[in-house]
Amino acid sequence: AAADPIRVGFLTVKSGALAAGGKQMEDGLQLFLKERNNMIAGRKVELFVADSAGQPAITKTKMQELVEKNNVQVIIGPLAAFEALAVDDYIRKAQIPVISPSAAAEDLTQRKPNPWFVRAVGTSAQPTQPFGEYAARELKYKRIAIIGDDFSFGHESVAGFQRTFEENGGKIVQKLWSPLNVADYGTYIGQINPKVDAVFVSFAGGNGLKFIKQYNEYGLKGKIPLLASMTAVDEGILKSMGDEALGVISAGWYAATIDNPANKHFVQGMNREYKQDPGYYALGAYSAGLILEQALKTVSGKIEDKPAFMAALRNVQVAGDPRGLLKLDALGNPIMNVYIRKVERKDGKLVNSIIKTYPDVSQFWTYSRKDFLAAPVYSRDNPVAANLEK
Amino acid sequence: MKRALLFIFIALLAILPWLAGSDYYTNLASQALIAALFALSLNLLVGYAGLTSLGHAGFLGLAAYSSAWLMLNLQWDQASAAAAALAGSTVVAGVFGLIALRASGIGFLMITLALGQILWGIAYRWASVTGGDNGLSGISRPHPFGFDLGPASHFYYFTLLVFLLVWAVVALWVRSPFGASIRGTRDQPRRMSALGFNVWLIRWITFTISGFFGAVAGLMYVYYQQFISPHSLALANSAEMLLMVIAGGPATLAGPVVGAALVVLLKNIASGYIDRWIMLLGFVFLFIVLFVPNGIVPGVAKLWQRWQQRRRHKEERA
Amino acid sequence: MSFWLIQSLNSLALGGVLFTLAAGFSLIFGLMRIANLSHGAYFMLGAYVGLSVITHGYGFFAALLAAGLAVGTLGAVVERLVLRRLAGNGLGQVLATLGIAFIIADFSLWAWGGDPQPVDAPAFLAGSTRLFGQVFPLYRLGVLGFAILLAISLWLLLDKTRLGMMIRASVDDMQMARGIGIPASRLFTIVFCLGAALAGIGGVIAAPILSVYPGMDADMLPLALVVVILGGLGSLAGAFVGSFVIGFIYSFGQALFPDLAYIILFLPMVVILAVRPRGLFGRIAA
Amino acid sequence: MNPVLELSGLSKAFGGLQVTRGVDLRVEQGERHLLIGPNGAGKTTLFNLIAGDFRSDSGRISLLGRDVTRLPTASRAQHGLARTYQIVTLFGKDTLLHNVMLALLGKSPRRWRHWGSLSDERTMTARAHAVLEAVGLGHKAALPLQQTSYGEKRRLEIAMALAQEPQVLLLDEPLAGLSAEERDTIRQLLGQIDRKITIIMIEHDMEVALAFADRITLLHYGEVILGGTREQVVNDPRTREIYLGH
Amino acid sequence: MATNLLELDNLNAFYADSHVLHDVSLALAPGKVLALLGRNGAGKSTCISAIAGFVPPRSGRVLLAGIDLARSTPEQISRAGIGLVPQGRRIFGSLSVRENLLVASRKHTPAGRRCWTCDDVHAMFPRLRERQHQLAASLSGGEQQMLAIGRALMTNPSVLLMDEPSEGLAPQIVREVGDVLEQLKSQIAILLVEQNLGLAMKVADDVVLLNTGRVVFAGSNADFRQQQAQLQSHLGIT
Ligand SMILES: Nc1ncnc2c1ncn2[C@@H]1O[C@H](COP(=O)(O)OP(=O)(O)OP(=O)(O)O)[C@@H](O)[C@H]1O
Ligand SMILES: Nc1ncnc2c1ncn2[C@@H]1O[C@H](COP(=O)(O)OP(=O)(O)OP(=O)(O)O)[C@@H](O)[C@H]1O
Ligand SMILES: [Mg+2]
Ligand SMILES: [Mg+2]
Repeated sequence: AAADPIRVGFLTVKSGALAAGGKQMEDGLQLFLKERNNMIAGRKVELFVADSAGQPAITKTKMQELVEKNNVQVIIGPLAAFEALAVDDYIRKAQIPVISPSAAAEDLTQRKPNPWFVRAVGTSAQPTQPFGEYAARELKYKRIAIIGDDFSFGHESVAGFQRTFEENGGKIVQKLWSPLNVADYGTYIGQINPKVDAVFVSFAGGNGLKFIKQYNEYGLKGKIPLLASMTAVDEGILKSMGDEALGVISAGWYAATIDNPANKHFVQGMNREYKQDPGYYALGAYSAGLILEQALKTVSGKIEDKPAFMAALRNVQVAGDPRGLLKLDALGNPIMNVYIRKVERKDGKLVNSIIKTYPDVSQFWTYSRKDFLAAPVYSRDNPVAANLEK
Repeated sequence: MKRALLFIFIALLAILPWLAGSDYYTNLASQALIAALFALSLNLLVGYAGLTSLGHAGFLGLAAYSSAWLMLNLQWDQASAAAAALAGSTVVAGVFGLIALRASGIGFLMITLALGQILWGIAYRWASVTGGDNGLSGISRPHPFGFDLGPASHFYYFTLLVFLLVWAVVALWVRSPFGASIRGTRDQPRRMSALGFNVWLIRWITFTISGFFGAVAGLMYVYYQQFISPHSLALANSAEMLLMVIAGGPATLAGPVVGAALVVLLKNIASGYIDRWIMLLGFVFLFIVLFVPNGIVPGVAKLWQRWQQRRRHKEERA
Repeated sequence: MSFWLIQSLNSLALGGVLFTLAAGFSLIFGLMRIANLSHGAYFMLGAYVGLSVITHGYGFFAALLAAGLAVGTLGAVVERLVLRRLAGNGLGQVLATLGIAFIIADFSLWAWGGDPQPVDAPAFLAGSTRLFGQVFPLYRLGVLGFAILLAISLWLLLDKTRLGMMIRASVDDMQMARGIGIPASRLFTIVFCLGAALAGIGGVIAAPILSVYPGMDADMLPLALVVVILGGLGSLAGAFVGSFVIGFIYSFGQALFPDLAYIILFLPMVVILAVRPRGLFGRIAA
Repeated sequence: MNPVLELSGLSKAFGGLQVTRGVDLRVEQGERHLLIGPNGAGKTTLFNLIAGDFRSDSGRISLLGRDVTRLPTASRAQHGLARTYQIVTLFGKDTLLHNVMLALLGKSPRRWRHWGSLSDERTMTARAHAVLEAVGLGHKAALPLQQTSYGEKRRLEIAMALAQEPQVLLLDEPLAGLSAEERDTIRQLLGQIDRKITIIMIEHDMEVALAFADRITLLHYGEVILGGTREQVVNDPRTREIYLGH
Repeated sequence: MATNLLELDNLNAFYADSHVLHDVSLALAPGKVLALLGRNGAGKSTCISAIAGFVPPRSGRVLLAGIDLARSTPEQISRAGIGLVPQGRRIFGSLSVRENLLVASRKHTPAGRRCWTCDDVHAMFPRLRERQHQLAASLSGGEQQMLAIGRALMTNPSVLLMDEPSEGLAPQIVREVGDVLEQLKSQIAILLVEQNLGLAMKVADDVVLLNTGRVVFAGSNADFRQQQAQLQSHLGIT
């Protein structure tokens, strides 16, 4: 009945190495609920929070707990791509609608789409595809060296960048992969080919912080410009960085500096409640809330009508998303603006200022969906880097 | 006494899905049994042979990845994939044994740790085969004799069957003359060779068999999760298996089972109620080691004995 | 040319970091035969304590002192209350020290949050210098210097005092050691406290390079183990040389064999231990 | 008669320290051979070389007509060699019976059996009880080793070696630390051992040892100084000078 | 009373519930050797352990120069001047021979006690000098025994407790140990537990005989010889 609360599961990470992102996600979602007084589409929300510790096996148990024990009707989560993949089968079997606030693995909405799964954030390569073009056409770089985290997110985001950069006449002359838990980037910085126009880095978590600091210490800052993936200079860690990050150019579907009323409201809220600018994770969770709200409004709050709710979810259009207009493509992935951003200091704090906007970018960029999906998924060696120099 | 306990325990396990009430608890029980399988297999090494291994999750990975890969990429059927995975993992265990048994004590621990890390690194890095950190998903559960393992209770009974089988085999094996010699090599390796035992060979066989049972557990793990990624092979996972054995009571048959149940339940249930559940787990381990330093099962058995003695004393006096 | 030079410098610096990490572990393991699996956690805790001291404006050296004191005290308490009762119970020690590692890791997450945090080098070592035409961070040279200093002081402490001897005697036979007048019980506490304090100080020293983040403990513990085992059990010299051997293997291995980056530490270790179970310099069979 | 044990040119060094120097030794079947020498002369080391605990640097060991120089310890035991240790090396947590059972199992192909139970091995259990009885420990068979006295442990050492029905038995100071009474027990025990078994013994208690030995070898700094019948060696001035000291 | 250096007064000691020493009393004067005899398991080692503080006595007093040490820790007892050569040697196996001696050595010793050095010990047991850099665990049994004696001397004791020092020693060395005891006894008092009756009788001034934890004889060497026939059963000689 409509009087019953809507039961929402939230699968996040509160312990272990990924807890920082989990906390930001929780902040974003809590802000969303607070702004609405815990009411969506006229119904109260009962939130069940579960901690997966960033371990796939626990993710699955927690998912089961949410579905089988807490009887949730929709789930927001999980955080990491491998967590989402670990519960992929279960989501299908349990037929539970899931809105992903963070997991960016390409295939989740490409070659292995899941009818019960939609995404509030983009794919790993969604922002780097325009970025590669930008680097070649606007920045006029010809030769670029790449360093990335040696895991799927790194591989995919680098692949997108490499593909469009080389298609626009650039050359990737060096590609280095550093292990996620690398003790020290000195080894990698020492290998950078000095005869490049720029270095593109793709890091997640705290690695961007470490790398950019050491890049400066080894005297490369100011000599070779640094381009970065969205997460390497995300607002979530930018707050911990110093001047060494100034001038880093990156591409992402969000920046706390986006100038629209919805985002101003969001950023103010985050600063009021949690004393920080939102970044990747907070935005993802907040936006997942918006998507849920929009879909519920479409079905007048009747989440119990699962087919109708799922249909509404997959056709959702959010006008008031902090990123601007947001809609989902047929595979459940957002079509949204991608922003080219530059780290600057404003009012004493580091921010990502927007220097260019690519409107309505899809996960397939300018390629045809059919051709895109026919090719194998982006990876460490795909597309092949044909211009490497040794 | 022991027999009665065992009987009650098995009876409880048999009716557990009815007691559980929801699939969630049945699934938890399946997970605890699978963890117990790992702990049982590791206990052969740690408890009976006195060789502390920090690489046991490697066998989980070997079995899980190879069966998953064979099914997903070569479209092998379940049974052949399982057989091949077990055979392959056992062979690798044999080879690892050759390397690791060059040392004993902390050296053995380090070599097994390193071997485990190497398997982890391969799983992580050889993405074309293993899917990298995204892992392999879409793995189906087998249909032994047409029995559908999809529903939670079905899978639970299947797991229980495998568990009881392995447990019985292990129980018989450690009682056997060979089992006696394994314990001998743990306590006095030098004397054992002087008595005519081939200490190295005994250890190697134990290592290989432990690897085999680890692979059995690995298969059950991947059937349950229907997913495998490098996280399952991580050092933390090997350490967790070791902690189960030590907390429950090494070189006992019940210890690893108790330890596994404890850790699985704490991890999955306590984490629903408190945020700082890892800290709680840490305190539970500390508590165990302080009050029953040889593990829960031996500790409780000792308390029980003492209590019995005291009762008898009282009766005598009365 | 410059590749070899810069990587050699990197290797040396990394070796320095590794020795500050491993020294305390080696001390405790070498003398007390306890494989202290909470060492990584002590290291991280030290780094966090240091971070707090620095953010409160007290400077790097105050941070070193505070971390040493705080973690050292914790070590002493742990030894008195827990490890003392587990003498000779190797498996019990594994359980206890891992349990403590869990507690510290989760406590740190609660107390300092999950964000990775940078730590600035002290002002006089900030910035870079030119070495043979290469820009190289000054702080790393500082760490190398510190490692050497640390090695010398530990060597003096253990060799010129009878501390090391007395501890080893106590480990061999605690009761007998007391019977010839060695205050074994107090010494154990002191050594464990010292080892823990070294871990805490090491954490602060390494923080400007590694930064502080949850999971640092789990990343660092295997490195400490690798260094100490490869260098040779119970040998401070082994730990020292082991640190630099690992530093070189790690730096050059990752650069020259990028495909093996994840296993570059463990492959040589397996080979070395399989051929020489007591490690490069070990006196005692592992 | 063929020697059951023959050492030729056996040498062993630890680091720079030459502990065994070109030892030649022949022991005939059934012989009671006593090995004497000052502390640190290399007697125990020689036992370790014969038993296979150490590998010799050079020289040859032949046991019952077979070259065992390169064989591992266990194979030598299978070949008919048994020993006791100078420092008690037993299974402390197990019962005396289990200790002996392990000794029996070591010589039985059943040690490779992965099923059944050791305690169900009736013949073996009976044998073990008999052996314990023979050394006067029958009534303590079920006692955990930790709860027995030093003298009992020493007797058990011998019992385990005897249980293996060796052809050559090496005894390293079986009497050390025993009170007069227990010495007597062990002396009688040794006297009862079947003459088919060859025994080599290291012992400093001359009273018992001399009565026991047929032939004696005197070691000094790892070298055989002198070997011969009991009378020859006892009466040799070098024995007095190096070993007895009077 | 004050003439006795070490005095046990109605000592009772237990292992858990089993009562091993029953009201044991004995007295040891400076410059004397007291032989403590008895068969295996009579409680000799327990008596030594009780004095050394390993097995704290449940009642009774252990007086060293009039000061009660019965409630002191082993390290306090050692520092008060009691040296120990334990049964089974118990040398520190992972230390070198030299370290075994150094680790026991004292810088500060109350006046009146002799200050032993490694050289003194080497002079007594030349074998130890030859082996000084070797790990003690790899010493031969007899060498370990010498080391245990040397180590005890390095603590500069005024009373030396020796638990079967001749075990495992070659006859020649046993004789030498006898000589050493004669030498030492002019400087310190010695409580000697021995199975080797010959050695004990050669050096002892007084004899105490234990049986199942009770003193069954206490008297001078001469008295003991006289009554030896009656005492045989307590010695385990049949
Ligand atoms: N592993 C080793 N390393 C170095 N030296 C050793 C080792 N083992 C034995 N030695 C030395 O070799 C010599 C011979 O030792 P061994 O134990 O054979 O003497 P032994 O004749 O049995 O003496 P005892 O009668 O005292 O038992 C001793 O001096 C000893 O110190
Ligand atoms: N740690 C112990 N725990 C329990 N009982 C013990 C312990 N040590 C010795 N005993 C018992 O105490 C009694 C006295 O033992 P103790 O070692 O003092 O005898 P001893 O006279 O030194 O004999 P020996 O000549 O064999 O050395 C024995 O009955 C022995 O079994
Ligand atoms: Mg010997
Ligand atoms: Mg005794």
